Amino acid sequence: MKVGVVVFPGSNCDRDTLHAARLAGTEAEPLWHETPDVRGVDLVVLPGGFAYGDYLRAGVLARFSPIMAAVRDHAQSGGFVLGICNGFQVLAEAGLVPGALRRNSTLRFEHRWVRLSVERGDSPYTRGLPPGRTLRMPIAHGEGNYYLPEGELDALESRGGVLFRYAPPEGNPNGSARDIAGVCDTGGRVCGLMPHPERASEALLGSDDGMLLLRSLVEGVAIAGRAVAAA
Amino acid sequence: MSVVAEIATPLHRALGLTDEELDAIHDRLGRDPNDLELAMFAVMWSEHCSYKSSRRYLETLPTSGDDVVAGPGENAGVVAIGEGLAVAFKLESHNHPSAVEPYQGAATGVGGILRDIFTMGARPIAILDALKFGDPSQARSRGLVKGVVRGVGGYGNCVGVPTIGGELVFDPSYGDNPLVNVMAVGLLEERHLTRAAAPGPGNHVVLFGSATGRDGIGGASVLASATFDETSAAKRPSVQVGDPFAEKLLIEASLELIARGLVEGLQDLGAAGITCAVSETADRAGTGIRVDLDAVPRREAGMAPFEVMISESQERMCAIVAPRWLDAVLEVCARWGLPAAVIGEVTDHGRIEVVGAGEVLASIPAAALTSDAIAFDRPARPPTKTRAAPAPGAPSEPGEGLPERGMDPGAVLLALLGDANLGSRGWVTTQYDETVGTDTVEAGERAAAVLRIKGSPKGLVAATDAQAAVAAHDPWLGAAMAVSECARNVAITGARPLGVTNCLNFGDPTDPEAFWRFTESVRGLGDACRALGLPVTGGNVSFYNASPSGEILPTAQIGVVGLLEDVEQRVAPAFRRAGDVVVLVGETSPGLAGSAYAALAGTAPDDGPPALDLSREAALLHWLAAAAREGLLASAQDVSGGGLAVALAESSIWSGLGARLQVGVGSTPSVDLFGESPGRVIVSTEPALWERLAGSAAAHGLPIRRIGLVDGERLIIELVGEGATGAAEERGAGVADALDVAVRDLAHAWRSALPRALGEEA
Amino acid sequence: MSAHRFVVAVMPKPGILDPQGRAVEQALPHLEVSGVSDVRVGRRVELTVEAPDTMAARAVVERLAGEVFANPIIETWEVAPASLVAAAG
Amino acid sequence: MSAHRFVVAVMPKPGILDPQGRAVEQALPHLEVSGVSDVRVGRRVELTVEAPDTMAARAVVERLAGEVFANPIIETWEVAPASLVAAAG
Ligand SMILES: Nc1ncnc2c1ncn2[C@@H]1O[C@H](COP(=O)(O)OP(=O)(O)O)[C@@H](O)[C@H]1O
Ligand SMILES: [Mg+2]
Repeated sequence: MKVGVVVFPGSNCDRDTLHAARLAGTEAEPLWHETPDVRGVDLVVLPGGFAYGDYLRAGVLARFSPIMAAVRDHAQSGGFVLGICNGFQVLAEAGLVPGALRRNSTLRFEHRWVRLSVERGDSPYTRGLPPGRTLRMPIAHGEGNYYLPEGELDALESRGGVLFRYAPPEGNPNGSARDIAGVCDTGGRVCGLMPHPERASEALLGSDDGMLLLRSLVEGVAIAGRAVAAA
Repeated sequence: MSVVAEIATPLHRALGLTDEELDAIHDRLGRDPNDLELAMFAVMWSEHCSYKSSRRYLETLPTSGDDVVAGPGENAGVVAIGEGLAVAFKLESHNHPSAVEPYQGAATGVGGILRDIFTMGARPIAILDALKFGDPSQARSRGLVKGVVRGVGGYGNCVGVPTIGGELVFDPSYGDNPLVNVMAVGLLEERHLTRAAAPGPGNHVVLFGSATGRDGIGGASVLASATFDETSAAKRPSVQVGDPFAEKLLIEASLELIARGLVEGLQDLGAAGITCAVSETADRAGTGIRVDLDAVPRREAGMAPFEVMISESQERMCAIVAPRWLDAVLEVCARWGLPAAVIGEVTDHGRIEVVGAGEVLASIPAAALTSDAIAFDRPARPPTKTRAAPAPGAPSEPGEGLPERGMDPGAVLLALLGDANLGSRGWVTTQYDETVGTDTVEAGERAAAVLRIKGSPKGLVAATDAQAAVAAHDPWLGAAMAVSECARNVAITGARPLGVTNCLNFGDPTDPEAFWRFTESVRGLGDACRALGLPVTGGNVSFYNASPSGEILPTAQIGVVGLLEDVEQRVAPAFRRAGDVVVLVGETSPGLAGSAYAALAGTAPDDGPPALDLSREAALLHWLAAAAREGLLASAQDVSGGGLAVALAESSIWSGLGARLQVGVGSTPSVDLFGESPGRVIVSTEPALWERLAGSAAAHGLPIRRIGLVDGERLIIELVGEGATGAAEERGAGVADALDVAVRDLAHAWRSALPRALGEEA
Repeated sequence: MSAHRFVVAVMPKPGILDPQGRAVEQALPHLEVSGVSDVRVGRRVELTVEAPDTMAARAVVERLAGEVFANPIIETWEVAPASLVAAAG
Repeated sequence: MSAHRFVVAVMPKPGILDPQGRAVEQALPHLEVSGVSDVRVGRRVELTVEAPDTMAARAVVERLAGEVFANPIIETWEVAPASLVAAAG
């Protein structure tokens, strides 16, 4: 399976994400933000960092990079897109996943180890995860406070758009509506996630729960691929 | 030049140069300098750039070692770690700018030290911040703490370098003059080691990064050369604003230029801007440089030549480029969105020439600005009356900080854990990205920080420490103890310390007593490094750390980097298993002055700081590495701030495991429980390994004693021996016969300490 | 072509809690300030546009405001010629 | 007593680097807009003050602006009655 990790000016988790994607057994390559092409990868990852310094508003300036048109096409043609942290902010600004990420309610940058509950086991992102298992990984952001108007939140929930929530004992670190930590689009293949699975991909680093998630995704992509082939 | 010339006092004095220095400039030029030249000399001959008062003492430091690849004189020290890899590290201060504008001062401090690292060809992999502030209950201190911490995080988090350790110390002496010392660590392939030199006449001088504005005109270099006075707005520099986004692009572009071999030399722009960059690189290579002022990209119109030459605009780099690589270099910069321009050419006449509008505006021998800058032999005199205990900042009334003597030592322990100087640093560290880079194995709230190295079994360990409260009594001892404590903190992980960097924060060098504190500290630094076999690979000096309210404690900040051959074998300070044997290695010696206990309880007027046995410290370092290698250590914890009791409490808090212990106490039990005499560690091990552990310690000539077992959910320390009798209480020794506190309560006191001190319950 | 300077005011949507504004309100007692309420903290962007006329210039700014300077999910915005605003000061 | 609403415009001082404005300019080519220059990004604070009269209310705002909303070392600020500014929009 082929993974492309987009490098925006100011991305700073691109190399970490490439490393983790390779550990997960994929062929991973960087995608420069000015090349309007995702080079036929199966999964595009928008990594964490501070694209364009997060100036003005996190993710807003990166959204206009030439590669984003290609990412949009990739998504519309059923391709997989995962936005992690800053990548989630870019996806939200680009309207590829619903919602907005506002300043943390603490008004501080928060680096913490949190726990995620998996809200549905049947999405390509989660089907490989041990049922009932919470995932431990770090967050590191100043603007991760998920917002959507109440009505739209209900709609999001009822269509199963919520994949991950912050769970006890640490709980909700940033004031996100309904403890939401990760969402997907209506097709279920574009996912935005604030916590960093790539930073929890080796026991040596304190947790390899993130690798569970990445492996689950690799499996999900493979299954989807076979489905297409079969059709 | 009118801008400057308008000032009433003679120009050279307005620029911070003495008449003696003006004469020295005349000697070197063989003529009067013009205004532009004078401005260039003024910034280059500031303490900050010239080390004119400190150079002669720094030369006494041990700097050689088998693995040292680059030492003092380069932007950062570099030590080889095998497999063709090397580690670059350096500590630097940004004290005065942080006092003016805490957020930007701290942020640009981080930016500056990171540039020193990647200028060498190393990718920055860690930041450690050593911060010192005044009384945390004061509004001004709180504002500074919050601004500085946000600034360090705002910059480090954005560039994507994890902040994994540091220090946070409160002492009234730092109230108007906070210390912001930042250490950065980088990893490089030795073959990519790059020098900040300008070889090859005919090579281009390329300036890339941010455009040049009026930032910090008379900033760091001039500001740092005058005692900071809050009220004199006149001395306020046009504040430098940091742009971590630009820095991130600068890191990537610079490392690509180096990896592709496109540059002959690389130098960051810091204090004294272009003037410093061109004169240092030319002087190191024995060449000269002609600077074409009109080619420098500007952010503002109407800048005077001197403004362009000394501007301290952030996020700029200077590359020496062979003509055939120029296009490639410009392409790399363009791709990373960085403006770049050829602003000059390397020449063979050894001079720095500044050309504007076709005219030569300045022409100075490069050496005169750097290696041949003026140097002084300042008078140093020990204080006529050495300061008596209690330590500065300690209550003048003994006992004031604690309930009356004869009290329960458990209450003392809780008071110490709840103290702003000893409690959890979580309030700070949660504002720093500790895990970006996916190499962080241990972030330094508990002990030294540990990083793995991708593609290698090895690990890097880093720590920073100072012993200012001890230095207030004896600057030699304070500096030497800081080196030993820092090395010990690295060694308890099982790592072998590789080298030392330092940042020397002192008062006015023209005040003989203040200067004596400096010279004694350098002596202590050198003696300790020689005794421990550690080279000093770099550092920084910050003078004039005084304010109308007085001088700061003499603060020799020490940074140590160590190497773990196998990161999987690292040892952590938290207890591991119930049933493990708890062991004290080393001997407790008297002397409470300078301790956290003394700050709370005061000390006997005749008491002094504890003694330091450097040869035993050396033995301890070697033994820790050996014991870790042999797998004898389940945990290892350094005994320092708060003494034995606090060290044990931390091992319990971090593991949630209690312990049942017996500690022999002499005539002054507070010394045994809370004294901070160096050379001690607490380790735990499986009962089955105790014999071997004892044997290996003995073989290293180290006293070692079993003091109990890891067990239960309470920390119980039974006091035995002479001091443990009721008589001890009559003597006001300050203890009952046992300490018995639930680990939960210890943890609560420790966690709530800092938020409470800063008025941020919750 | 002529240069036109504009100001774009971006504010949190009414009804959306503004944590920054609330933080300011909470800090006020410490400053011995009373009678202050409904503090909202937003963004202010100033920019210059080269265009044949004000209409054309304004069109560019309106587009930037809606697409870049403000996030319609959480923010509202208002465009004004710089001069006027200056006058208001 | 009556309620007075004010707007405080906080902008980076002239000459002081504005990284935000610069990053926006850097991204503009991707937006296919041209002729935009000199982008400066600051803050806009709106607040209501209860006071006997406008004078008194304005005094409170001026103080808050200098002490809380703006950092005088790197920022300038301007206070205006909300109405006027709204009118300008
Ligand atoms: N206290 C010190 N101990 C050892 N080396 C020092 C010390 N202070 C300064 N140096 C060395 O002097 C040189 C100049 O320091 P500095 O001006 O801070 O460098 P830069 O301008 O690159 O930050 C550096 O190589 C630094 O390591
Ligand atoms: Mg340097």
